[in-house]
Amino acid sequence: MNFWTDPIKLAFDGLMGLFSSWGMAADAAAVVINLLGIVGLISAVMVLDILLVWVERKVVARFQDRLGPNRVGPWGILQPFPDIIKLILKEDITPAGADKVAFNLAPILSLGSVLFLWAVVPLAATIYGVDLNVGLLYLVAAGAVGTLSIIMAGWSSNNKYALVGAYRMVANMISYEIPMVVALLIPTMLAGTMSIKGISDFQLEHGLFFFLTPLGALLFLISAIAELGRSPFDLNEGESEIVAGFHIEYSGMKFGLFYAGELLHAFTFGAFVGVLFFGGYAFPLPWGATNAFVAVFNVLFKGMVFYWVIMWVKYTVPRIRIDHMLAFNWKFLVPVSFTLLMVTAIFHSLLKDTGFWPYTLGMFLVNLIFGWLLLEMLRSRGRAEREQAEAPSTAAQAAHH
Amino acid sequence: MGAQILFFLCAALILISAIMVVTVRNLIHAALWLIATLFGAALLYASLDASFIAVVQVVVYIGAIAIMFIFAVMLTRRELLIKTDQTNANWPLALGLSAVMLVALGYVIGGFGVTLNTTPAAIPAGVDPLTLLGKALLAPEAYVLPFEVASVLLLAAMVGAVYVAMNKK
Amino acid sequence: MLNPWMFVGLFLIVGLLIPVAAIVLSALLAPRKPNPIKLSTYECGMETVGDSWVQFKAQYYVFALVFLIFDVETVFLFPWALALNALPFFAVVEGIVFILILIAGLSFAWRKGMLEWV
Amino acid sequence: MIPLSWYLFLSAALFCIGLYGVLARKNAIAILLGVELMLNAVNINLVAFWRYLDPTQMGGQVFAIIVFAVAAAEVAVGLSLVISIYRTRGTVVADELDMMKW
Repeated sequence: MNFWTDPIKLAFDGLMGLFSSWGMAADAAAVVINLLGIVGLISAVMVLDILLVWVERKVVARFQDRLGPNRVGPWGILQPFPDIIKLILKEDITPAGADKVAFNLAPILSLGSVLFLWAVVPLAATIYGVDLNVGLLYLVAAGAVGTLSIIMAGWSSNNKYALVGAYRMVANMISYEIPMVVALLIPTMLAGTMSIKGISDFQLEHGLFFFLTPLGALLFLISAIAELGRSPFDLNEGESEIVAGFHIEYSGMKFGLFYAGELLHAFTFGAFVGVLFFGGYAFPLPWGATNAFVAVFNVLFKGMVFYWVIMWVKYTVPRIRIDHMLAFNWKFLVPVSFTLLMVTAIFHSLLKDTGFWPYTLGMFLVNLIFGWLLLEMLRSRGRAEREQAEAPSTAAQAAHH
Repeated sequence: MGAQILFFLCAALILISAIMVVTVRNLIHAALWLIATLFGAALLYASLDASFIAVVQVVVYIGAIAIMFIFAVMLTRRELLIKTDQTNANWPLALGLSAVMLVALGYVIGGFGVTLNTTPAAIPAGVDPLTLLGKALLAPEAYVLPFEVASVLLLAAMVGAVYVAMNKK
Repeated sequence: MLNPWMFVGLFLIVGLLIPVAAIVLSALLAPRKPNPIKLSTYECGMETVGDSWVQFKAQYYVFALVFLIFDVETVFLFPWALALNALPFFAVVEGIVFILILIAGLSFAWRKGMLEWV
Repeated sequence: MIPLSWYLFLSAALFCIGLYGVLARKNAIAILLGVELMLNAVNINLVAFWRYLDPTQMGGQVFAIIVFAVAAAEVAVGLSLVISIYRTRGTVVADELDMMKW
């Protein structure tokens, strides 16, 4: 048992020895140690979350050609701490006519639903909360709790803007849940397991899933962005129409919880893209397979990369209208995702026994052809629509002359 | 001992929130209490090693069905503004009937006596119920027909529901 | 080791307690001076008219309905995807039949104009 | 350990609470909430029997899954009916829907 490969086991054994020397029963000691581990993991995630506030502000500033926070500490990295102190010290206002219990429960569930996800993230071969055999569905279930928290927040605020914002957000989240679940079905099928750690380990031997299903990875990323309610899918906070959306009535720490939850959610989905499609903890640095610390670095690094991609999209693309948002999902992403699932299932079953290279290349090629056909279809469809739209006007012009 | 405490906590959560579902006046609150009931049931399934059923309970019931209920309550909001009783005139009769039903069911279950197992059956080593479930759902000699029929049922439900909900006079 | 679901249960409890702790801390430290204007609903400085139970578009409900059906069906596909490697090619066909029935439902909804935001 | 009969008692109690909700509630949506409780009681039974009798026979879980599908279908159709009735009659009180008396 080596410190570099399995520090958790070492700590566990050390604490176990300590507790049993105090005369604690083995079962109780195991529960206490696990509890300590959970508190440690969640605290680490919350510290990461605080850092993300700074990252987000700094990156958006660069996108918009500003400097961003630069006063508190080097590069303004300590800026989140005064922010937190401010949030804690701010008066917390519960509007008159609000449904108190639901109003207070909503931000708790909102941040909680994101924290729950970290129970199943495999940070290293030996560092993970729990290896659930239904890990991917657990991810979807935590998302369901998040949806619930939003509708609770919108309804309990007793504010029309909040309610409309919540409806939009919920319509968005539930719609894009379908392509996301289908995108999750593809790694399940390829690896033959729903356990996230199992999928991570599987890629160690059989190559990155990105090469087997690049379109699946793209699909997951798009639906994750939509699920997060980030631009271009941020209809819940149209400043000109419904002000801040479902959390308009929240102030102080409760608003802070929604905000922290949103940032952490984005990073967590970034980490999931890395874990599910980009080789988990053993890529890009291959020592991650044996060295737990490198593995954690790998996971967080990929999480940051995809978090950056999500931010890049957010600060580049304008907001789309709700009918476009729903049409894009139901008329494009859902049919495409199901077709992709069927194609992947057929070719996976046909090719899986042909050896590593034919299988990988075949799957990649199938995805390329599928993507090309899709683009061609879109192009011809777009051309047809454009011609239809332009035809009457040219006719009218001809009549005019 | 720990398992029993867990069971009683789950049972208390399920039953208390179920009673709230059928008695509380505000229907949104009733839907939220329903979510608590369903979550308690999910905990129970997890404690019974039925992982898949437990997560599906959360995904389907809390993530979809409860949301549908909340949407439907909001659509028919006028009823919510009525501050009168939410129970109809027959409620004592309903209460009596339910109580009789409970006693009868309790009598029947108590009558089973020793024929019921007192401990869960052992899951053989190396057997993953999840994989078994997948195989059972797809094996022609097992449940492939119910699996496909469920799909047709849902299709029919969607067609019917859409037809009813969309009909514009 | 602990039963995985016991671990998840502990995780859920701790994961909820941390936001609760943040709110409690804020409640202890923050000032509290409510007045009627401060507690009024924020609607861009306008007087709030009526309650917030505005009748919303039935279209939200229709999308929720389509979502409900699709959610249930896609969740059922998980056991299929899971067991696919251990089963003959026939299982793939069964799954595809299932998905095609699903797509038939989607195209029906599309044809009926349910997926339009009117 | 927990005997199987405890689960059965729990599910019976849940079923009866749901039954009360179905019989006593005025609002059609509340009646559907009661039906959900009853369906859940059934599921608790199915899963408990699966676990206590033979976990290698997946019948219990498969039936539970079918119950999920039925519950979803019931909610979809039931709530659509309620909303349709609300649109035409302006009420969701089940007692007032007495047009088909004869």
